[in-house]
Amino acid sequence: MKQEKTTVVEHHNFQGEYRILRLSAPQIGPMVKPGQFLHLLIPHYDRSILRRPFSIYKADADGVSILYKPVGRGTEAMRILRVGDPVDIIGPLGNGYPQQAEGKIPVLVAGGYGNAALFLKAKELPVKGVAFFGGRTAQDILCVDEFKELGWDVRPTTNDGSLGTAGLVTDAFDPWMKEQNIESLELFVCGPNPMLKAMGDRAIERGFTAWLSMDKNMACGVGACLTCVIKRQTEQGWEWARCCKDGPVFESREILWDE
Amino acid sequence: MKQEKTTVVEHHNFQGEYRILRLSAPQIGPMVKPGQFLHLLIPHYDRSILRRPFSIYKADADGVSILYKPVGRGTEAMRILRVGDPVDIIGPLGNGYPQQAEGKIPVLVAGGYGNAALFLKAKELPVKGVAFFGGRTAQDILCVDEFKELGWDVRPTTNDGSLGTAGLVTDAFDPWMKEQNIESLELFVCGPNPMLKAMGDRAIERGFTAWLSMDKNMACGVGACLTCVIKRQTEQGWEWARCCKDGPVFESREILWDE
Amino acid sequence: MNKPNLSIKIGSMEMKNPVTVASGTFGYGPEYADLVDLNRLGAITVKGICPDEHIGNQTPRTFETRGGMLNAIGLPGPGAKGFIKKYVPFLKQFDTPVIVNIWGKGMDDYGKVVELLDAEDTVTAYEINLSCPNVKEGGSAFGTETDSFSRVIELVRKKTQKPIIPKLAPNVPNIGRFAKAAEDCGADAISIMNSFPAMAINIETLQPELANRTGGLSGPAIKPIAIKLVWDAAKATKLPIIGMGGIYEPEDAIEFMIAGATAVAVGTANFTDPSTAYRVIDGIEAYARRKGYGSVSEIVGTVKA
Amino acid sequence: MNKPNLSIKIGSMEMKNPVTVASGTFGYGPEYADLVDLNRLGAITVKGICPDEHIGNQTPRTFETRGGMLNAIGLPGPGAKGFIKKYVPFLKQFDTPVIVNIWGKGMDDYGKVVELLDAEDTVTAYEINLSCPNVKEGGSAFGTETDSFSRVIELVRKKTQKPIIPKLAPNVPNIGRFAKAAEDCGADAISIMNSFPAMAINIETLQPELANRTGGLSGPAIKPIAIKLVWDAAKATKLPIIGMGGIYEPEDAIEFMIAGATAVAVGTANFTDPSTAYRVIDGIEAYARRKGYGSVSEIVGTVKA
Ligand SMILES: Cc1cc2nc3c(=O)[nH]c(=O)nc-3n(C[C@H](O)[C@H](O)[C@H](O)COP(=O)(O)OP(=O)(O)OC[C@H]3O[C@@H](n4cnc5c(N)ncnc54)[C@H](O)[C@@H]3O)c2cc1C
Ligand SMILES: Cc1cc2nc3c(=O)[nH]c(=O)nc-3n(C[C@H](O)[C@H](O)[C@H](O)COP(=O)(O)OP(=O)(O)OC[C@H]3O[C@@H](n4cnc5c(N)ncnc54)[C@H](O)[C@@H]3O)c2cc1C
Ligand SMILES: Cc1cc2nc3c(=O)[nH]c(=O)nc-3n(C[C@H](O)[C@H](O)[C@H](O)COP(=O)(O)O)c2cc1C
Ligand SMILES: Cc1cc2nc3c(=O)[nH]c(=O)nc-3n(C[C@H](O)[C@H](O)[C@H](O)COP(=O)(O)O)c2cc1C
Ligand code: FES
Ligand code: FES
Repeated sequence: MKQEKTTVVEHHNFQGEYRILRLSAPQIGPMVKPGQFLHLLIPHYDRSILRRPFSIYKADADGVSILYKPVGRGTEAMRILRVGDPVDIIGPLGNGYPQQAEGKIPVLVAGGYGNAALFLKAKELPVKGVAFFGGRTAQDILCVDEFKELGWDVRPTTNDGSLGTAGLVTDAFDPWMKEQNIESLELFVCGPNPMLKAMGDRAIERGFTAWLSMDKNMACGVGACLTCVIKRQTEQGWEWARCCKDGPVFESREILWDE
Repeated sequence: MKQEKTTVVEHHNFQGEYRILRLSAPQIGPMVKPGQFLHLLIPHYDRSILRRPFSIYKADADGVSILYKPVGRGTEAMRILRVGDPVDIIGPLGNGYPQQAEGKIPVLVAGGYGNAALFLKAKELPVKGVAFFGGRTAQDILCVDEFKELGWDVRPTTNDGSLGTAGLVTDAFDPWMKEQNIESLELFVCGPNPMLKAMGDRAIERGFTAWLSMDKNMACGVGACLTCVIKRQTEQGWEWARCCKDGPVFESREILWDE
Repeated sequence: MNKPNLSIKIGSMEMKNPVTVASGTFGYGPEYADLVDLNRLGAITVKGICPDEHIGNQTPRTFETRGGMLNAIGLPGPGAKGFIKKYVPFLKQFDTPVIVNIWGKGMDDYGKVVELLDAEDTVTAYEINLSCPNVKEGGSAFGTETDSFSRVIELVRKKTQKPIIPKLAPNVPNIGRFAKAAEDCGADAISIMNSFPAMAINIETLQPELANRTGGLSGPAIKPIAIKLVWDAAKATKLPIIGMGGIYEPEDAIEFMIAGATAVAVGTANFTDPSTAYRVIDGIEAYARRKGYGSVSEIVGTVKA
Repeated sequence: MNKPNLSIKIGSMEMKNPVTVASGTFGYGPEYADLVDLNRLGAITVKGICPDEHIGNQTPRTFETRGGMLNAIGLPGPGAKGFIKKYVPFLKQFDTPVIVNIWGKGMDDYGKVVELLDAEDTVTAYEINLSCPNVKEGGSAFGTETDSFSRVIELVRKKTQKPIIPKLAPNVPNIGRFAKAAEDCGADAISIMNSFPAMAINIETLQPELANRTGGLSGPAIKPIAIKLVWDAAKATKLPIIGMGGIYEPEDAIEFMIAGATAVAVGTANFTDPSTAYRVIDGIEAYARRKGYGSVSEIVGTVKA
């Protein structure tokens, strides 16, 4: 974990409402593991108190990239960042996805920025399996060609049917799942909460492994403030686990979902 | 007085540390009288609570220009304004300089942004007299050529002697004053407080008229909050006068200087 | 959909919409009249008035802070008679109730100023300033002890039939007690909150940034404090509450109403953007319409807490 | 010019510089250790500890506001024994005093937690949290009434020889009274201020933004309030004050010291920029040097007011 006071290298529209932001990060870049995130502050335009967490989409020796969608004050302020503008990042943060277990068949399931969050994992995994990507429209499904190039069998679903199966990710996943050797599946999931829960439920029910990247609002990002806690099952009941430090990736069985 | 939510038309270095900012202002532009000011807010980058006052340097049917120097948080934030960026202005504000009295000989005395504040008056005055401009170095004396072009006899003074007389404005003004028909002089002054006071004292002592544009921190800019008050002499003693509404221009005899 | 009913009542005072301006941030009316149509406001609240002319504090009187500002104006003003002479003729022109914010150097002044003003029809209601952080006598001292707080309200109650609206001090651990006391003493509503006692020091001159040394903090910085105070007070009293403290956007005003405020006041935001009151009025209406409310008063106290 | 002496003393606790971190914003030490060298801090103040393990509040626990943030973490923690087991071995490694922030669900808990911790050499001092706005029992209730406030301090005083530092509640009209009471009860210093009781409501869901409904406001928004409280308290007591509330820049910390704080704590700013404490330490040193002071303690209380 490092803090870098750095600058914007690239910033433009990516697809739909998503934008790509590349930052110089000679210290953080080389340390990144798939599934980790950055905690970002715009010292210049925005006068936010809190950083904002973003999954690391790409990382190399010189820098890191994120894909983000403007949804509120902080991300709107990011919109006007220009090349050379100062940015302050802490990273890489979180545990990231674990190494794939021996003999398992990897499956990716993602929605929204989850596609970006899974990209490094998709690249790293030695075996390329099937990738289920969900979104509202074709515009919301990111990086399909990139995943295909890596050798993934991409199965998109869109609510409006503008790409792939019409419906939710589960509408594509469920029929496919039935034909598999269930126990050998190992899911890497990143997306909105209902998607995480749907996949987690199936994992528990059917007996496969599912690594879920949890999205919780954060303050410190390093485990100090106890903002981002979720309930983790223990033998006695549950305990708080910090998404920023103990996660964001948890195995489906660890999570006690609140009603 | 109007409020215009408008945009930046031009913004660049002017001279020394001063920058020129031109704003579209089809409502305010045509209303401007010399010596009035704008109250400016940057809604975008800066998250200031209070507007900042700036003298109107130029004004026409389409817009207004100001000359400003970054000295603090607000003016530093202005630095990054780009063409097309949103700006919110209220203006024209204040009383401005009065019409010249019959038969008087106009004299301009200015320092810093005072040169900009006097420019419209210098243009409007039917008779062009002498203009005393003071600054630390040649860099700090703005718009000399422009005033010359209008027909003013510009007499610069600089602390370091890099332009005109070495010393303070008074070092050029005092010897000159001795040779004049004192009562016929009418001074239009805008500059730092010590300059205003020096000219005011001479006006009272020697019996000429001096219009002083007072610089006081402001909040509302329209006379509502009573932040910007100075003591104005009355028959019974003094009363508060608001620089933003009752000023910023006062005749030297009106002002009760605090020790 | 139908236009929701925007009007509300504070005691006998009818406001065409729930939005007024906060005392001291809008002068006496004429100052912003070029920019704001006073007929569009729910009410005009003028700067604090005491019986006699008052000089206020020395300068500097305001200072900008992060997300807020400090003020220690010190309640300069023309006094009751001066107000009647200088500003009532102007204020008469509008079809908008006028809330006069009153204060006193001592207990008696509160009665006196009402006596001097009460015959004026233009004066619709009184906001009793029991919480100015910037005057030595009166103000805050009355607002942080329930005894003197109650006595002032009782005194004013005796002098007028018009609505009286004590303005509560924010620097107390239990605002509910004051809200209840106001109700018990016959107030028609309460205002929450005044600016919060605060200070800034210039580290080069070692001098406070305000001539008065301390001042009152206002603006967006204090909004979360004000929301809590309104919520607390609303649980303690049935009186309508005029909520204020950092209202900049319609959403802020709506938040106050949801917390329990019947009306709201736009204060410091007038300095930042004089069109704030318009935006707030329109935004409250749009919200009520979107929620399918017949009246904006349906927003009041809807917090699920 | 000579390097000014940076060290200060809080009771018997020696700090190599006047800068600590605010309880709850820096975890128990290890969390920021990758980014901040704990040996450079004047002291490490850890998150609030009560005798037993505590679960704290539900989520959401924090919410960003203009110039500040709300928190209602609710003091989750491992309890005294858990703290000793999990964190003391780590904290031992550093040459930096450790201030343990303690709290209790009832009066007795304050004594109990000290009993459990006092044998640990690593525990240098206690900050007594009498002002947490986010727990139902204890916390704030003790901090806004002088009686219970005094009793807690007296109780803790009996249990330990180590410095005890009551942390005062900001939502009182007269903090001087609490400062004086702390002194009278044998405290070694006081901390000012805890986060301020506040609230935010989501206008779409009508639900408070925090699961706990209300929370504490911290960050730059409250700095002017904190400066005033420190200034007021410094006039009422000779005890050293640890000042905090919105310190983001060295200038902020210096302002607290000029107002009367002997030491300062960096809180919310750790979240924004973990290098804040470094910048603050360096900035205080540079200021003292520029002013020609032999020691940073010469800054303390220099306000001309
Ligand atoms: C580990 C992690 C990784 C993330 N990676 C990415 C990424 O790669 N790309 C991306 O675009 N976003 C990502 N996010 C979400 C991103 O952090 C939020 O969109 C951002 O914080 C919103 O900030 P804001 O100021 O614009 O919105 P705010 O003004 O804070 O909020 C605007 C709206 O967004 C909601 N919101 C705020 N924060 C979150 C959140 N964390 N999750 C869900 N809703 C939220 C609010 O409830 C509100 O409705 C990630 C979040 C986490 C926790
Ligand atoms: C009627 C009027 C006309 C003005 N015209 C111009 C102009 O044409 N061009 C121009 O560059 N400036 C002008 N000023 C000054 C300008 O308003 C200030 O420089 C500006 O407000 C500073 O804002 P800031 O946020 O950058 O500084 P702040 O952070 O507010 O202050 C930075 C420093 O500047 C000082 N300062 C702040 N405001 C003033 C002020 N009003 N006068 C003197 N010192 C101040 C502060 O004490 C501090 O030392 C005018 C001021 C007035 C009252
Ligand atoms: C410059 C200024 C002057 C004020 N004068 C008064 C006053 O005369 N009487 C009063 O009761 N409140 C006065 N206040 C307090 C406001 O009415 C209001 O309660 C407070 O500013 C909080 O609202 P805001 O954050 O929207 O400004 C004043 C506030 C400011 C900023
Ligand atoms: C997330 C968070 C958790 C906190 N936890 C504690 C705590 O456990 N004990 C305590 O005394 N104060 C706690 N505080 C209050 C801070 O220590 C500090 O008093 C307050 O935040 C003001 O300082 P700041 O504005 O610099 O943050 C907490 C504050 C925050 C923001
Ligand atoms: S965000 Fe602070 S503990 Fe996770
Ligand atoms: S700035 Fe408000 S009265 Fe002049």
